[in-house]
Amino acid sequence: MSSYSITEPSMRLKWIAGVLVVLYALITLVPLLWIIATGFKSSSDAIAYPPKVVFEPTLEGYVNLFTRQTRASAEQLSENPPTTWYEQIVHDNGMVISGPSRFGERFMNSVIIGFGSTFLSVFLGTLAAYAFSRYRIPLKDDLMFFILSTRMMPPIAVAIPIFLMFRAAGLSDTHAGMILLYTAVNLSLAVWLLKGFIDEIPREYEEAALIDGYTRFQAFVKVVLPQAATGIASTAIFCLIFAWNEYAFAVLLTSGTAQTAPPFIPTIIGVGGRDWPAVAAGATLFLVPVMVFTILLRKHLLRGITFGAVRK
Amino acid sequence: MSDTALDRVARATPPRVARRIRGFSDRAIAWIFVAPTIVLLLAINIFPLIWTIYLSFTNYRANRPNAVVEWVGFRNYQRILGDPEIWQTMQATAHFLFWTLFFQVLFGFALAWLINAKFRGSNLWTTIIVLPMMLSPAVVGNFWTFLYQPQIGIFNYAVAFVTGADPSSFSMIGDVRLAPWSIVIVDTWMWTPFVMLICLAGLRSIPESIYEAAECDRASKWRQFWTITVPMVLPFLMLAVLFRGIENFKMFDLVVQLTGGGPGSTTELTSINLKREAFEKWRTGYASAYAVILFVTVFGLASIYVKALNTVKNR
Amino acid sequence: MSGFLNGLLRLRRGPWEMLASILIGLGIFMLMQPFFLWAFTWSFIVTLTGTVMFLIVSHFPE
Amino acid sequence: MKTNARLLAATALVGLSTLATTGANAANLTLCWAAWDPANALIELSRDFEAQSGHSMSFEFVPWPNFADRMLNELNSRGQLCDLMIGDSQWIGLAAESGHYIQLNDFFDAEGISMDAFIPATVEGYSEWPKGTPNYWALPAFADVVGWTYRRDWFENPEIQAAFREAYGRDLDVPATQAELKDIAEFFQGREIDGRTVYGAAIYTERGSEGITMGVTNALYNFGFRYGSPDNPYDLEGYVNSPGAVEGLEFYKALYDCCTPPGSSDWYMSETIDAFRSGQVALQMNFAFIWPGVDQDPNVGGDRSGYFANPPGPDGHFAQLGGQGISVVSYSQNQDAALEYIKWFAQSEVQQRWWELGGFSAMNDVVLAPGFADSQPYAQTFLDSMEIVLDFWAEPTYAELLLAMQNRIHRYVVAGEGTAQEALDALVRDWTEIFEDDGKL
Repeated sequence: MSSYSITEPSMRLKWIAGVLVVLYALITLVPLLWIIATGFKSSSDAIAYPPKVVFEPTLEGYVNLFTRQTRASAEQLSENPPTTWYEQIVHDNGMVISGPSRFGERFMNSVIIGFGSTFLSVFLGTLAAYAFSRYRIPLKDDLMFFILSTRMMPPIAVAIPIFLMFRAAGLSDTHAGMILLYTAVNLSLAVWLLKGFIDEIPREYEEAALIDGYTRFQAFVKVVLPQAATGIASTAIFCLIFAWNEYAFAVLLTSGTAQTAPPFIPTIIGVGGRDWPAVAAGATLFLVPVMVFTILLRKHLLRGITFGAVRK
Repeated sequence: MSDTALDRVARATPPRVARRIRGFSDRAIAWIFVAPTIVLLLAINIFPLIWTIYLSFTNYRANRPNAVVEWVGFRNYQRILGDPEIWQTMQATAHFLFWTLFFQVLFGFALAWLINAKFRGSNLWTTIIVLPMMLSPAVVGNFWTFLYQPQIGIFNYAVAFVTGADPSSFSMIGDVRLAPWSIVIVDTWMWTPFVMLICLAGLRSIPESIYEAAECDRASKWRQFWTITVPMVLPFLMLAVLFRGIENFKMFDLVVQLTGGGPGSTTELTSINLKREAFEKWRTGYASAYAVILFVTVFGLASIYVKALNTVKNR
Repeated sequence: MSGFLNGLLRLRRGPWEMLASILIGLGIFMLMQPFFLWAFTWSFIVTLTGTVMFLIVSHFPE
Repeated sequence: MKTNARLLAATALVGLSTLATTGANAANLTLCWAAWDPANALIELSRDFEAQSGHSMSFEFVPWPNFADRMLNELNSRGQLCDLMIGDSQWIGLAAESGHYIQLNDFFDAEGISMDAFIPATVEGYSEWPKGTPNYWALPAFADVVGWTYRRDWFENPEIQAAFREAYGRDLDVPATQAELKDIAEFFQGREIDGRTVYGAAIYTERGSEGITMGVTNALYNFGFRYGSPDNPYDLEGYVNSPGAVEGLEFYKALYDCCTPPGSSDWYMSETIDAFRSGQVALQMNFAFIWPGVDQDPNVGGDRSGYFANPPGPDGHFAQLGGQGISVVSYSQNQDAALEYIKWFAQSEVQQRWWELGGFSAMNDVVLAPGFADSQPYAQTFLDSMEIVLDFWAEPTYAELLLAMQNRIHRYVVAGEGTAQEALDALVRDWTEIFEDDGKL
């Protein structure tokens, strides 16, 4: 094993490193691919024993995810012939569609709460980060620590008083309540990340703008914000991913109206036992956007996960 | 690079507001910018925290609105800190913490070191490796129960393929000895990339010139690794370990979906235990005391973490 | 070592922060160790002391 | 400024939507229940109500493992999501004492609904609090009880019968005692049938909610476990941990160790169904609600499956009560419409249709009608089982009592910690502490 070299690493080392890393990446991918594949299996293939790697793809899981079915008797089935391809799929399993499932609503809740809280936290975070970056604020370090520490708190511990507070204020199970809560949690990340981005913008630009007759506020809007645009965008994606993935608060503070997808997906069950293809279909629809975002974000990933401390 | 949208915002700001903003001193702007954040955090974090501290000295139950609330002093704290079962959940947490950190540092550092060899396509593969850590732990944890099923899950078949054992002969989640490892495996799968990314940043922050100087001094590669690479990456590693430590100390979503704390209470981590006390048994006062204990612990860890953060930042 | 003591006496930030960190670490170890119940019982006080100390001494001069 | 406007708009919208629902005459009722087969049948049944009353119905169904958690959370946060709640029988004490449900006595009197029209065990189990007093908080909605399903085609297979006779010296038949049940499970465990390895019994072992408690009690009751002494229900010592109870717990552990499919360490209703339907097991413990589904199943339905009540043990003959009553949530804005639904649901024609759709009616008119026992292959077993029901605590502290039991039992049965005596002694300590904290002791 040769170690770090001053010039380029040797070809042999590159080869070994490449093979090992690719091997690890492939192993890492298996569970993800299995989730996606299971979404396209029929329910009997999904719980086949031993597991099936080769199978005939079907959209049964997706149909089951978006509809609610009831088991029907033979007469009932013949009375209600299927008219669409998805009714056909359900029909072939001896069932009829009895209405839409709740998945669509839960997914929309995730979107509303995710985007709402992201917008708010990036908006407030940009203002605060600018102030922390440019002005002398008494107890600045303490405030920054205080802001970060709110992110570190165990969600279940925080959930106790939040639950009581929301109950008293009528905010339990509302979109507004969840947006406020996620905003508060995301603010710390937004402030820390954005402060780093704004710190990097040379002050000279603003000073030049001030000399040109801009006010401070105009200089902030017209000079700083455009410069920080990429930073703001990647911060927004990080906030969105957090709100998208959050589970503990969602499971404790929401139920019918404002429940997001993460607490909902594990509770998808079919008629009889658990409908794994539907769970996998829901998981796929839910995870894929984040995978896409991760690929878009790869340049800023490190910064996001270290609260802006490490800049690549 | 046009800033028309921002121009529009600036124009859309009513003149009266704009005039008032223009009139503000720097200090006023600073406070106006910071205030909403501070107010929101005070309302959603600090006020509830004070409430929790108050409740932790009472026997309040959130599901019994008609019961009398009594001041019980330190009794809740005494009960929790003398309870062998809570001590046991702490040990389960410790097992989880120690081994996840151990494997994540081991694999994370090794991977970072390998990726730093900059083979062709390393960027693509790095992105692929990073995927699991951005996903929803609850959704992923739920699906892993499926992967772990002895008859129908692929995990047992993969192990059987490598070791030759019968796939139905063991059950990762059902067996008392294996369950603590089942959660370690999933967490390691998810979070190794996190440690890897930070280590990679550490490796890349080492200036080439140091190695060149060492080469001139005829230091062996092995010696260079231990005297240059490791010490230079250490602050970064500290950061990663502290952050993962805090995260796994409060671990809830992944494990609750995976094992639900079972079998028995083998994988009942502290957060899961607290959730049972607070939201299933509804012993709100007692659970508040429990929460305060966790608060203080995390707060202590967080202060060390911020110190490490600043150290790395100033590099 | 004498530098450390000196720093403590002159209320310098570095050594005091170190001391507080050690207390926090000790408290967390006591909380999660599998050996003595009494250590678990007293862990909270130790962590609390360390945390409060950290909050105070981080305002000491460098 | 922009944010404020948005927030205002959001709150205004929320406000408007609540106004809209309360203002109109035709209400939109939300009924909360568990997500399972009977819930789908209820949707079908409720279409008639929608047509008759002009109200519209929405449904919020949560799977069993999350049901209590989610719904009690909803009630405790005084949520207005549910107008009607088909809550679990054991919640009744909590819901009555905390004011989550409205009391139905006056309504029943005014509408001429009599509790005598329902199976007595269900009235006591689902409606009354305190138990044994005529204070009603729910109308029995779904009668349910733990029973067993078995593979009749395997039991009637001559080769298997011969092998069983050779091994146990008696005919392979529906077990008459708990011990026979275990023999049968042991006999099937690991046996090769139709080229596949099959297992003995699928039983409840779930840890997170109530699974293992609902399973183990079927053994405990019949071996001599009692919740308390006849004069003082809170007198636990010697009843909860009686020698019979210890024996019953050991029996359940032995059954788990010898005769269940590998990996069945966290199984409740849906996992046991899966095991039975995929042909893995000969016997399945489950609530009666699954029987209509089993009967219609393409793999194991019809003549291939049979049903029997939980067999007696050395010291009693009981089965764990399941099932629920339907209540009106006191935080609901649509209480009048919700009461209308209950009035509609209490009619015997509706109850008859409920049974036909797969809902287990608790009404005497339905279950005592001539021909009921033959109406479905499982009807007689259902009637037999309802005769022997016993329920878990329904105290306001039920959740704590249940969690303590889940913990102690799962630790012993699945994790194999300690002895049965230690587990039950610890349970007595836990329960005593809970009752002391609650001021009952």
